[in-house]
Amino acid sequence: MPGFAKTSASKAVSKKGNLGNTLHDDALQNNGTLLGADELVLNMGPQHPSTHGVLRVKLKLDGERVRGTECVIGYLHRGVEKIAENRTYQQFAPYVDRMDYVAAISNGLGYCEAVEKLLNVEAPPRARVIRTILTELQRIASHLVWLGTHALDIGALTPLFYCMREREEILKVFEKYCGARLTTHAFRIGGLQYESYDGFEKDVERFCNDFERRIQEYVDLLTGNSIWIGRTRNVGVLNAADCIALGASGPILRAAGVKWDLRKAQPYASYDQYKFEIPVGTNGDTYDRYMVRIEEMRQSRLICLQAIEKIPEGAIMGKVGKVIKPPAGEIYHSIEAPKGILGYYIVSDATTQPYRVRVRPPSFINLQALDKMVRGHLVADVVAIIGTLDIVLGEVDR
Amino acid sequence: MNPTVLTILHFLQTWWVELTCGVVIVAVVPLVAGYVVLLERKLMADMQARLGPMRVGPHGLLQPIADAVKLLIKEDIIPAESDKFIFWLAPVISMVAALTSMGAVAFGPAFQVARDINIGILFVLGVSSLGFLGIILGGWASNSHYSILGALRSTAQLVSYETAGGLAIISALLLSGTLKISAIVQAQYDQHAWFIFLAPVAGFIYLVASIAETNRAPFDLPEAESELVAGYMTEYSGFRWALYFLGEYANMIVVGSIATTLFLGGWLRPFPNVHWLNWLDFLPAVIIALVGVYCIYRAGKQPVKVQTGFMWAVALGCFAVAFVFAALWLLHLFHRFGVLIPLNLDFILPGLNGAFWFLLKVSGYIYVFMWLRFTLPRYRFDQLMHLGWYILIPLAIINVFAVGISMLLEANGVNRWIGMVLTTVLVLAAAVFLVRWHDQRTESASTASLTPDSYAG
Amino acid sequence: MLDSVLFYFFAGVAVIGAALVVTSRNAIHSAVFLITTLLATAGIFLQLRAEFLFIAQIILYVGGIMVLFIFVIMLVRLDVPLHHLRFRMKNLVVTVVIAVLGAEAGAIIYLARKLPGQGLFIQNMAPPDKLAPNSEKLAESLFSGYLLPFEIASVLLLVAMVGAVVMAKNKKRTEEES
Amino acid sequence: MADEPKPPQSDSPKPEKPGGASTPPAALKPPAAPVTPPAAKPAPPPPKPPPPVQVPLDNELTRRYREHFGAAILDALEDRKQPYLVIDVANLSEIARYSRDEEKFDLLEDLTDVDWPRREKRFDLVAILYSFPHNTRLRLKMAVAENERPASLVELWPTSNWLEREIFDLFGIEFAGHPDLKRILLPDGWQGHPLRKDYDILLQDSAWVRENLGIESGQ
Repeated sequence: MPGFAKTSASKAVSKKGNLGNTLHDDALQNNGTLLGADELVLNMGPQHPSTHGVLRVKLKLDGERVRGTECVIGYLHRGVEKIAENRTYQQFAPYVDRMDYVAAISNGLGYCEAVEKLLNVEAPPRARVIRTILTELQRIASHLVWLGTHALDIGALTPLFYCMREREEILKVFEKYCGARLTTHAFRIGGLQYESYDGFEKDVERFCNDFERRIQEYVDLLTGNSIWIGRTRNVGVLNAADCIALGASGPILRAAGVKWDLRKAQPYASYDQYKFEIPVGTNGDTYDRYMVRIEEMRQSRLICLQAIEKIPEGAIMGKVGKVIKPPAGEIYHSIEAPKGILGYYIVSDATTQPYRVRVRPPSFINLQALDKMVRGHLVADVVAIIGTLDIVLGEVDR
Repeated sequence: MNPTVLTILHFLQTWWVELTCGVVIVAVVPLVAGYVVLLERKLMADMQARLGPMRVGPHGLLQPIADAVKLLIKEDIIPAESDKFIFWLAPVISMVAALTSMGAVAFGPAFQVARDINIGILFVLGVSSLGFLGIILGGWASNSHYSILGALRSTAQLVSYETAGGLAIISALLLSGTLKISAIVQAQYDQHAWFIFLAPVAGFIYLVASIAETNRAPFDLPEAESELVAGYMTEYSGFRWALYFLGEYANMIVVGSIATTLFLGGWLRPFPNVHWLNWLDFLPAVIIALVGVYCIYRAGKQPVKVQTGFMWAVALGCFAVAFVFAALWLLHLFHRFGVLIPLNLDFILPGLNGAFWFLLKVSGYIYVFMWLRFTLPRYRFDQLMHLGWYILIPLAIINVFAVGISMLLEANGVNRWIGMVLTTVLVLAAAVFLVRWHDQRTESASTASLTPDSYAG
Repeated sequence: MLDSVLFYFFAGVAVIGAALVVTSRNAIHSAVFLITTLLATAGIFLQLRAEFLFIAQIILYVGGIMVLFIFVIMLVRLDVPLHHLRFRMKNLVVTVVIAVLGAEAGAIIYLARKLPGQGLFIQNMAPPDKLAPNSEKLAESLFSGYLLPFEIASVLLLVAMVGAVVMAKNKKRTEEES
Repeated sequence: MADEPKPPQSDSPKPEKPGGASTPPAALKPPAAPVTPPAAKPAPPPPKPPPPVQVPLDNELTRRYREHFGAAILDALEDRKQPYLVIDVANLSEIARYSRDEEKFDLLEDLTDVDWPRREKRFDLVAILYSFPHNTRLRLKMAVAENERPASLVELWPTSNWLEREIFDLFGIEFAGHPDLKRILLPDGWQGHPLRKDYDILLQDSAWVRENLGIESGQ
């Protein structure tokens, strides 16, 4: 008992600002009422389990309702665009893998094709088909990472491990192809460095055949689950007009009902040879984005299956010299990366090093829509919405 | 002999079961909680296509001990701006409340600390709900936004779901007509049915409410790691954190015990009144012996010698326990063949058997908790509140009436099962109506882009 | 002997807790001490074999009302306004209150001195284990002899609850309109 | 909005090829696209003459733009089959509004900048527009001097909010009318604009690093 008296006495003197104070002093000063509504500023991140990296979001809360946000980014800024100006064209290619590191192959494809356009050369057909297969596998892998982490954010623990199990199979194919799993540097300017290994088609086919069943597992776990629907329906709605105004692209745009995909609109690699659908949503909410991505995985699987049926024979490298020195000028080339429009704007001054490389990172621009999407929602929805944006901070910050 | 010693001996003679139970609760429950955690991790791993802890001991069997040691020697951090007295007190409250409430739980006909307490079930409920004081105070004392949000959520959740859970319990209490734990179990024996079959809706409501009260997924919002980092535990580390953690798992055991007592027939074996199924009484011994046999079977396959030895040790332990369980049966055999053993174990052995069934049911209940946790996503706070206030509480009230009506019908000569089915169907219809009505409500609310206040009610 | 030890322990805890409730500056600490006091009182109830009162004390006061108290204290900072609200004639008021309470206590002790087995010293206390369990009796008296007051009290509480809800709703509506 | 995907076609619109074979000499190129690199790297004479990569463009689209804005359209060119307009930065917001509303370039795909330090107006601001209905791209390119403040496009395309902040951060161009112009990738107190050509790759704000990170160098 004496301990009680002592602590309480010392506390009475030393206690200045416990949380209640800091919260309510403002309120007292502002409107002088005891029960006046206060705004609480909650700092999410940069170390937070569900900001998918070092994103920091300042949330202005009223209770648990979000009244406004501010994103603080740049914690992972490495100056990739500056580095590009000091490397040759080939030397810079591995750097692009480090931007969206869960979809490194897509980044590489965009960069290689942009430089090829700048050089006015084309990769040979065989190279383009192999590129397509690997890029589509990468799209599946990227969506799997998204699905697992998104479900984890919403509280479903198990899909993450199933997704990682399937992604592992894809990464094994990458590893067999080029020796790397994450930052692959699989493509070269002008084509490919490596021939596809023996049994490449078989590996891809086996994966694709298994994968249909696997997708069904996720669908069983999530799609019809009423908690999942409750957490994602009408959460983070972004309609088509807002998407376009905010530049949000990829699955976000398609979930809003815009049937637009660069693979169809302006085909690159060998996408014009394959039949596939563009899945679209109707409401543009988190659930639609989930459905669109699930369906995109199915379509990617179909593309892979069609592509491995006929990989043309021939060279895998186009006519590109050892020293790449594009004529002066500039090029903008964009592809449909798993996260949206990935664009490269390259200015050449007819030297071996690019004069300027600008990357249009889909994550960076999609992240801008966060504020619009979370206003009026609860803190729990912020987590769901960050997840549904599918951002990679390496790409946001570059 | 010294009169003081005599008094003490007399005291021990009368109270030894209670004292042993108390010591077991204080000393063993933390260990059991540790192993519940291990079991949860193993189950989770199994459902998620991986192995789980495998490093410490064979199949990670020593993992809980390693965890405890690690937590004990971890640096104890108290945030600078926190309220140190409350910060110190809060986890203790949580832990003490959970363990104290276990005192009135009957782990079998013989094992109970507060045996003849007349309000047993109320005691368990009331004292276990005190644990929330620890959560709220801890969240407040940490002086962190995440902690206080977790504490606020926790309080709101407690207030909402204790109401629903309490009303569900009332249904069972109506059927038993007593608050005394042993009498409740006896009532289920006398009425030839577990109360889950007489009041299935109440059982379900209690299941949901107890998940919410123990902050387990899909209602684990106070500590949702993707939103509030760790909720009220964010600033805690080391042994204080372990106290919270143990309190949480002890609470799971408590709610499992309440549900088992009220709805699953307590320590009664399945079909306790059917005499030709009496052989079920030997099942505990057989099951434990089979576990031992399996351990021996696996022992040969262990890669390391130590692990083989460990498996053998476990197997021998199992056999020893099985032998104790079988002793009653063996004693009867000996009696039949005229061998008289001067040991009166009639009191202990049914108790052991009962404890086996009781713990088996509690484990099953906790298994359901875990299963749901690995399968379902998490509710959002307003959805949680809506489920509690708009669906569960009205349903629980309706169910209390329905149980009363079915009892009235039975008193007036209607077959009990007919009355039960009729009222249950009515309650289910009410449930469907409530869910429909609520869905429409939220639909219109969300189209008006103004979702209702999450703390409403 | 054990009984008196327990009684003095509980009573001492209750008194010290109550003193700390009024002396501690921090509202949350006051609440914690109040909980201690209430628990000690509950212990005395249990010692008297009034097990229903004991559990009602724990469930209602400690588990319900105090949780709400702490909830409110956490949300609304009480220290600050209390400092402003310190009123001038407090010494006078405190003296009057203490005098009145002291007089009452003295009068009770004085009047009770003649009753058998009562007064300052407890004699002839009924042996605790002889008392019958009384939850059922409490229920019987509540639902038969005192049914009307019981129902009136519950209706009053219901009215209070509805009133609180209506007030909160009104405030919200005006906020939305403005 | 494009409801149906456009039939596959090449990356660029189908502009009429410039009728005359007369490719302009490189020297005639507008200042916006100097062929001589300002960096001190004298381009060695290539073995064969480089293909004519920048050619004047004269199609429906450019004619409409010229009609509307006259002198504000300084030039219309095509580089590797990708059209771009060189415009006067003073008319940026009108041209952008016209592009969005009349020509249906409804998506601002990217907004970026190129630094040419030797030029009088050292920055080339580049806006890449995409039209969903026509499935075409158009680049608007404008020269901006160091202290010039181009109009912000946030009103037209909210997406340019962060893009302009990034340009401000890395190049130091201030946009007039931007609601919240501050650094985005670098910390607020950072000195210098790293993507300018005179910002060496090894250069950094060592004072900031010392002060905030407590280390000598971040390299």
